[in-house]
Amino acid sequence: MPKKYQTPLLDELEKGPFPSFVTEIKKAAAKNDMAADELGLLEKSYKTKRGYWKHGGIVGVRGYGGGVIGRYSSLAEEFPNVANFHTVRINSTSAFFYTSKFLNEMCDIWDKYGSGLTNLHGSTGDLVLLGTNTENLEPIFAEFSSRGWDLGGSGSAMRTPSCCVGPARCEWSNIDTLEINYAVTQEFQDEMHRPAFPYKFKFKTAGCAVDCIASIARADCSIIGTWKGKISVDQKEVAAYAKNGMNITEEIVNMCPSQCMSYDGKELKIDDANCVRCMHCIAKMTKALKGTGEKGATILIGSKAPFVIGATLSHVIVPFMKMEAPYDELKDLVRKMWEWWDEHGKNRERIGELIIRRGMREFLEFIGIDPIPQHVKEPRRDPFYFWTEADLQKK
Amino acid sequence: MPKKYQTPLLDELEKGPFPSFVTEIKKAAAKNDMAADELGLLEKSYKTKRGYWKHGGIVGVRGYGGGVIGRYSSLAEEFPNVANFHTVRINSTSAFFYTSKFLNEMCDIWDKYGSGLTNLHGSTGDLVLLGTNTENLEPIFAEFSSRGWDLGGSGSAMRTPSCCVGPARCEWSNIDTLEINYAVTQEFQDEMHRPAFPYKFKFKTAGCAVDCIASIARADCSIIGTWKGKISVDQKEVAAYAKNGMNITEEIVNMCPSQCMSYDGKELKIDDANCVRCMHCIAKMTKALKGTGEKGATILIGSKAPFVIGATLSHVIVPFMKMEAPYDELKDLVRKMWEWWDEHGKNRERIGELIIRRGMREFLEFIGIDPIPQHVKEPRRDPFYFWTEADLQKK
Amino acid sequence: MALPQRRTDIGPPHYKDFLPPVIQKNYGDWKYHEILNPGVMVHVSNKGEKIWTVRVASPRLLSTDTIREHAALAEKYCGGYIRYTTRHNVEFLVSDEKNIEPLLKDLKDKKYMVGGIGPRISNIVHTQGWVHCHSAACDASGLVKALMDEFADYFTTKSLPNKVRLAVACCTNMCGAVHCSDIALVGIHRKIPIVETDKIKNMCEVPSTIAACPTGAISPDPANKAVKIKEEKCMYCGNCFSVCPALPIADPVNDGVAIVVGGKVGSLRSDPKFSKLAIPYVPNNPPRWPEVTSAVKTILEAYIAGARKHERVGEWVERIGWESFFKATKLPFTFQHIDDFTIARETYRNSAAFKW
Amino acid sequence: MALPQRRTDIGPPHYKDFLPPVIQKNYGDWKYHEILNPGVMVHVSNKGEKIWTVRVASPRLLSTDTIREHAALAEKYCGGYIRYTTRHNVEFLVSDEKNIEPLLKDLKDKKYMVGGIGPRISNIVHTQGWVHCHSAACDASGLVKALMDEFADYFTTKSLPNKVRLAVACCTNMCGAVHCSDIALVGIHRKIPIVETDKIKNMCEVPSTIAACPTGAISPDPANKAVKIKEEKCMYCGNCFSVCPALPIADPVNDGVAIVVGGKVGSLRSDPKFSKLAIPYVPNNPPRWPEVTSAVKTILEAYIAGARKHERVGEWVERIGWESFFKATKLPFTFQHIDDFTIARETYRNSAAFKW
Ligand code: SRM
Ligand code: SRM
Ligand code: SRM
Ligand code: SRM
Ligand code: SF4
Ligand code: SF4
Ligand code: SF4
Ligand code: SF4
Ligand code: SF4
Ligand code: SF4
Ligand code: SF4
Ligand code: SF4
Repeated sequence: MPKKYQTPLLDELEKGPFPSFVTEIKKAAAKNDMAADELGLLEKSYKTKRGYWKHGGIVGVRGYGGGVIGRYSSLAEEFPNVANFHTVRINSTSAFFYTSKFLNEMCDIWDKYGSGLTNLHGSTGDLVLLGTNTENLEPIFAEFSSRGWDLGGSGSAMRTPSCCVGPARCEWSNIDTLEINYAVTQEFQDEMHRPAFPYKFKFKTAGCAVDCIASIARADCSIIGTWKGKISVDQKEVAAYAKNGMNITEEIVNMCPSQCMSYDGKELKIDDANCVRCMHCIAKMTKALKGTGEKGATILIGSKAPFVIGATLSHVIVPFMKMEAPYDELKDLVRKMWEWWDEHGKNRERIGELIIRRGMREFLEFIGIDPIPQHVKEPRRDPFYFWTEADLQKK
Repeated sequence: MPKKYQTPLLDELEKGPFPSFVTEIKKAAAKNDMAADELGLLEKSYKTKRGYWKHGGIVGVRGYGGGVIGRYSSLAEEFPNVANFHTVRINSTSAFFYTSKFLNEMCDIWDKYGSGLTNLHGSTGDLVLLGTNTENLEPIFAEFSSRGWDLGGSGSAMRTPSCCVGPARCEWSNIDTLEINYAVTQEFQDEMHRPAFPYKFKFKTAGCAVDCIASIARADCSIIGTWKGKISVDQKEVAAYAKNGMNITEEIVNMCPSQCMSYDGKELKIDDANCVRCMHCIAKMTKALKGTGEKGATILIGSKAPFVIGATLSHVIVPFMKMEAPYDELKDLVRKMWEWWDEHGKNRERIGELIIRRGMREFLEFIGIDPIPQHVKEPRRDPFYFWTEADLQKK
Repeated sequence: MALPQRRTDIGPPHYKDFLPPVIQKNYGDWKYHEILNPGVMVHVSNKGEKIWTVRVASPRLLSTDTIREHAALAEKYCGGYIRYTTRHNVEFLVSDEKNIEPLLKDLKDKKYMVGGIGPRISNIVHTQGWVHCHSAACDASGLVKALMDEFADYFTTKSLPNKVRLAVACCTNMCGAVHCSDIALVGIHRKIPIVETDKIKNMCEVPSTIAACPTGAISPDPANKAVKIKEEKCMYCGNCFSVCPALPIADPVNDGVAIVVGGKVGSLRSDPKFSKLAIPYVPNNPPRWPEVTSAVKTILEAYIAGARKHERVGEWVERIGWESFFKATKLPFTFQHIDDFTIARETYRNSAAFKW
Repeated sequence: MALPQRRTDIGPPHYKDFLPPVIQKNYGDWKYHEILNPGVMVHVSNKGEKIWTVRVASPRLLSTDTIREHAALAEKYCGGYIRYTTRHNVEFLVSDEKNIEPLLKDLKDKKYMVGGIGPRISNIVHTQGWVHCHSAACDASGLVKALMDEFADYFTTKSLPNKVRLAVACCTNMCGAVHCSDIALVGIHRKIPIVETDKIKNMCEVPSTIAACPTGAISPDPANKAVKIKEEKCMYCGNCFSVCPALPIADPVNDGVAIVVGGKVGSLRSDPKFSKLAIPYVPNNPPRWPEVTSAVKTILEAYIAGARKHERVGEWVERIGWESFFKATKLPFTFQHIDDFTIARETYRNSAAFKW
């Protein structure tokens, strides 16, 4: 029988309509020593208003440099079952589809070797097994990998890529987000499991500019689907939206960022040449509008959290890339980028920070991309810029 | 008889409808040795595509540290009359009003002691006497100062302030730009004539947000008139504009940046609480609209040219200051700002650069101004900020 | 008991093995969707086939018991197929219309919270907090629970001008999309780290500790093979502690939560935006952080009152101006709001046009 | 001949002494104005009194002969009153309506160029150039003359969507409002300064020379009491030459003109804006810089074709997007256009929404 802790503070968080993480921990704690101590420790944090976790040492499975987050408690004596309490990152499936069969198997393994606590999912997108002891790591890995599952990334490595639900269940996807995600994961297994980069590298793939995977905010490489043709308009459906109470002028036409739509109460017209493909009109009138023509993706680079120079968003590098299996163009581009980053990146410097530090020109030249206005929101303001000898020769 | 140069290249610039500076130089050159050599030298520059002026040494008039820009030619032997060819900056009148009497007197003095060439005006706003020898500086100063005129600023000093025509001939001015300009000039004579700042300091005063003196782009202290009440609407005049062909919806209502106007074909309405006082509607419908209520100025600080960290625009420090003679509030504020700048500014560091380097908080605290949202376009994005002990005590 | 044979570098299984048959058949061929109610939507393919999605809130931190329950429900109503969303909700993928009502009833009986689809508050993207991270300045799960209880109606029934994306990160590493969320919380410190001089030489690498500091506050202390921190340059970000455990920064008295607003990631209507600081500090008050929930409520209500249909929080604020945001919410504006970090100058008000 | 008694620190005369009587009487009491034609406007006061302004182009560089002519005309038609504008035009201030036609006729006979009022091209704010400055990378007056000849019609007759403010600066010190003009030219270098090592110790202060460099390209050369320039870090701004004459940078072959566009200073409709780089380099081709005038013409014509009424150049460009600007003008986009200076990251395209 696991130890039972009094948790008056946490108990407060079992009240209310939203499902309670405390209830979850308690469920596990009822039969699992680690989960029980996790509960006790957490109650203590709630009382003292501070955490009791220490930096992780390097723990992991044989042959891999990542996939496990080492974690030790500073109250090992008081809570011995979480003295070491490491997280195992299982590489999730594309778009987080599962079968009941797999989930049950996963639970069996995890109940046996771990705390019985998980995150579905971590915010990078791993299936996170939350807390186990060092000695259980190899068994867990053997159980999962023998069933066809592998660890995700951690450390200065490629991280588990993730994507939106895309073509699996969304009418707007311009690319096969699930397959791209899978292909990238498989292609770069070595880069995932054996950290050799200056810092972490994340991929996220969204089927369109709605970006339901938040790729533009938190991926070193954001792949966002788009199209090159017109937006087809089904005027009958337009009329239906109007009839159902949509104020098309206010809700659609006036909100179009490029002001390229017009509506006279009857016909909705789009000046496609000036459309920036922002997705607003399509999202709000899904039955009436659709992007058509050639499909592909915009590749953006460099978003990340604030350290060290402030948060960044990804920025356009390739405005349009055809996305067809086996995605060689993408893979080659990525390898080129990594080559440059490996060469110049300082320890703990993300690729986006490196681009800011050394300038877009060096980066673009290295990866072999010509400058285009789409690379910038606006050209530079101050007339301070470099000329190479080659530039000077040009007429 | 001054020397006559062949100027085939410059002669090309006497053709065409716009008045020619070459013709001006030639007019002076016909009777003035300095102007003649200036012409010859300039032709040479046009031929060789480079200038021949050297850095100025320190020249000036007794007791003053500024007001004269020293200039020496590197071709002193070829063009001896411009071997030294200094510019004298005469402090112009507010809004550049003159009488024929003064202009004629000025020309007499300048023909006698200088090149006969001028700039009306320099881009800071001085009446620029363009080119004379070192020995003429004292006489020129005596002639002008005895007639009630003084030198303008140069070097690390307060520069000649300037202002828009304002109340003298513009219906939109909210403040007495000419009087403010005059008062500031008189108040800080010492700071103008005896450079003691880290670098230059410029004032420009505009009667409204139209900013016909470009103060927001090129003044360390920009004073811009505004109002606190409603915009009065003369509906009869609105109707007249409509009748005369103005598309009020497109030209006015849709272009209002805060979208606080409406027009139903009859009545133009303004939601004054949401008006940002941008001046667009007033400027385009001057007969119909007028800012009313309390008048005063917004004080903005810090614009300058690109060196060293890139060009800056002035930014709001005091959103509203009553502007009544003797302008003590303004003068006190300026003295406070200078005190801080004097203390912390590096050599050749403008006040705006210093604010960027040391942060707004220190600046605002020193000058005694509380933080307000109007100080920023948007609050900071990254959650990295300082807390003083006093901040921590606050509840 | 012998362990099975381990394999390496195999990556995850192919997703095809986990897609319901109707999705396999209509993959990439969806035509439109309809939101039937806050918890149910249907996607219709060009072939006319349909898949219904029933969305359920999840605390994300799940016990195996609960996951087994998800699996059982999926088996009963969805042919065993289930997915989790990018915001950690559960989606039951129903191929047979008949199963929807029974599923909903079952969910209701089991006290699941159904909703989150459409212009609502969906689940809160968040992080580990005191549950598992050494770096946390606050908990994450507790804040999420407190907020979602408060705003449950906006998940299950009520609608908003547009989606409102909430996020919580327990420290400025920001393991979430806090920096681009409509309203988000981030744990912060307000005192400089304690320099455990004696431990540094064994535990830390001095150059990388120095490089970790965004403000250059750290300098070497060669005599002790340690580092020094210049107090007036430190803004308590804790990044030095991330690389050097001998610089602990957690402080029960001064740690707390900052609230940022107005971010977004989609490119619809307006470019993706960073969140901006709304409230620099709210105290850590577990278990329910009442000051935090009430502040978020204030902001949310101002948004509801002020925004036009389809406007996200950031779009609303940019339309009315930040001065109006502070007026509408009655939040105090402090020195902390004024940027003094890397791009500070770009945030100054370079215009004579603003509201009183 | 004895000099008169000098006085110091008296400042300029009071402006009141220079205001025409009608202005003195109606000072601050103007009601509205009307633009009667491109060169004449009338201001009407609340008392119903009027002042007519006749505006005349000026090359700004004026000989005393010409100023005397201005004075004479002012005496004849304006009671001796005259002013110069903030953009260096001449304004004849006419109090008596009868004098307008004769004045205009006289101006015409004397070949003055009347105009510049309203949505037009007014005079070009500019600087010294080869006429007087040691720092110039091009001339200023010559460029102004060439441009204003080309665009004379837009001063005297034709109208534009709104005012188009042109400016010229002969080096990156930018003694004008180049950084906030609709279309502006700035002289630039493209080769690093020559380091005259021997002269530095006598002519220059090493620390301030090092501090002058925006990119940190300069380092001390203690052996020679001089400085060194790191070639790959220098972007030829010439600021080191401003403080150290022993670092000459002027180069007849590589110097030239950059063209920037889209700036403004007023707060009408949109916030004041910086000008942005349109063309990184056009060669110095005196006396008439045909490549420069033709490039400016291209930009101006694209603006005329594309802008809505009242839109300034920058407002037009921001509405259509910079990618459309480069398309509309057919100007090449180069590496020089991409910012790599202090705020570079803020200019990157952080959005999936743009035009092809
Ligand atoms: C588990 C997870 C939070 C969660 O509860 O979901 C997490 C947890 C940690 N993150 Fe993270 N990060 C997690 C997603 C993120 C994200 C979001 C994302 O990937 O979409 C970010 C922001 C995006 C980005 O990459 O910038 C993120 C930005 C960071 C950073 C800052 C990196 C930077 O360049 O600024 C650190 C600091 C570091 O790397 O030392 C960090 C470091 C950490 C560490 C390893 C703390 C540390 O320094 O040792 C945390 C371990 C917590 C623990 O004990 O379990 N984590 N981290 C997420 C990973 C789960 C997964 O694999 O699915
Ligand atoms: C004459 C004038 C240009 C003109 O043709 O109109 C001028 C001419 C010079 N300026 Fe200027 N500046 C002139 C207005 C400006 C302006 C515009 C303004 O004041 O509105 C600016 C931009 C605004 C600003 O202050 O930033 C300006 C920004 C500079 C700078 C850059 C300062 C900076 O902080 O970045 C320098 C460099 C310096 O100070 O060493 C400079 C330096 C110079 C020097 C003194 C060159 C030097 O380093 O020795 C030039 C002397 C030229 C000569 O030989 O005659 N000048 N200078 C203008 C002054 C006339 C007058 O007094 O009315
Ligand atoms: C005379 C002068 C003031 C002075 O003290 O000398 C002046 C005078 C007037 N300006 Fe101005 N502006 C003068 C420089 C400016 C400047 C500053 C500059 O160019 O460096 C600006 C700011 C430009 C900018 O934003 O970059 C300026 C932007 C305006 C505007 C705003 C245009 C817009 O919509 O963006 C107006 C309003 C309008 O035209 O509707 C205006 C309107 C006016 C009015 C109508 C004001 C009035 O009611 O009397 C005056 C006659 C207009 C005209 O010339 O079309 N004035 N005006 C300056 C004339 C310079 C010249 O010779 O052409
Ligand atoms: C299930 C999910 C994808 C997934 O792979 O898991 C998803 C699914 C859909 N999203 Fe999303 N979005 C999902 C995360 C996102 C995110 C990412 C995030 O929140 O981190 C965003 C970006 C938010 C942002 O910009 O900050 C996002 C912004 C949208 C929008 C844009 C809203 C707007 O106007 O700004 C739409 C369009 C709409 O609602 O009109 C949309 C529309 C949709 C549609 C209608 C797409 C479709 O045709 O199937 C889906 C159902 C909508 C709904 O839930 O209201 N989805 N959606 C994600 C659900 C998370 C959840 O559990 O609630
Ligand atoms: S990002 Fe686009 S394609 Fe992907 S789920 Fe969202 S709306 Fe659909
Ligand atoms: S996708 Fe966006 S830009 Fe294009 S027409 Fe629709 S709303 Fe306008
Ligand atoms: S700035 Fe305003 S007050 Fe001054 S002249 Fe221009 S429009 Fe008139
Ligand atoms: S002054 Fe500007 S903001 Fe105010 S109503 Fe007029 S156009 Fe709108
Ligand atoms: S945000 Fe900070 S405290 Fe929270 S999980 Fe990430 S690293 Fe840990
Ligand atoms: S807490 Fe942050 S600012 Fe302070 S010393 Fe550490 S890294 Fe530097
Ligand atoms: S812009 Fe440069 S070259 Fe021209 S006058 Fe100013 S300092 Fe001299
Ligand atoms: S020209 Fe400019 S960038 Fe080059 S060394 Fe001199 S100051 Fe530095």
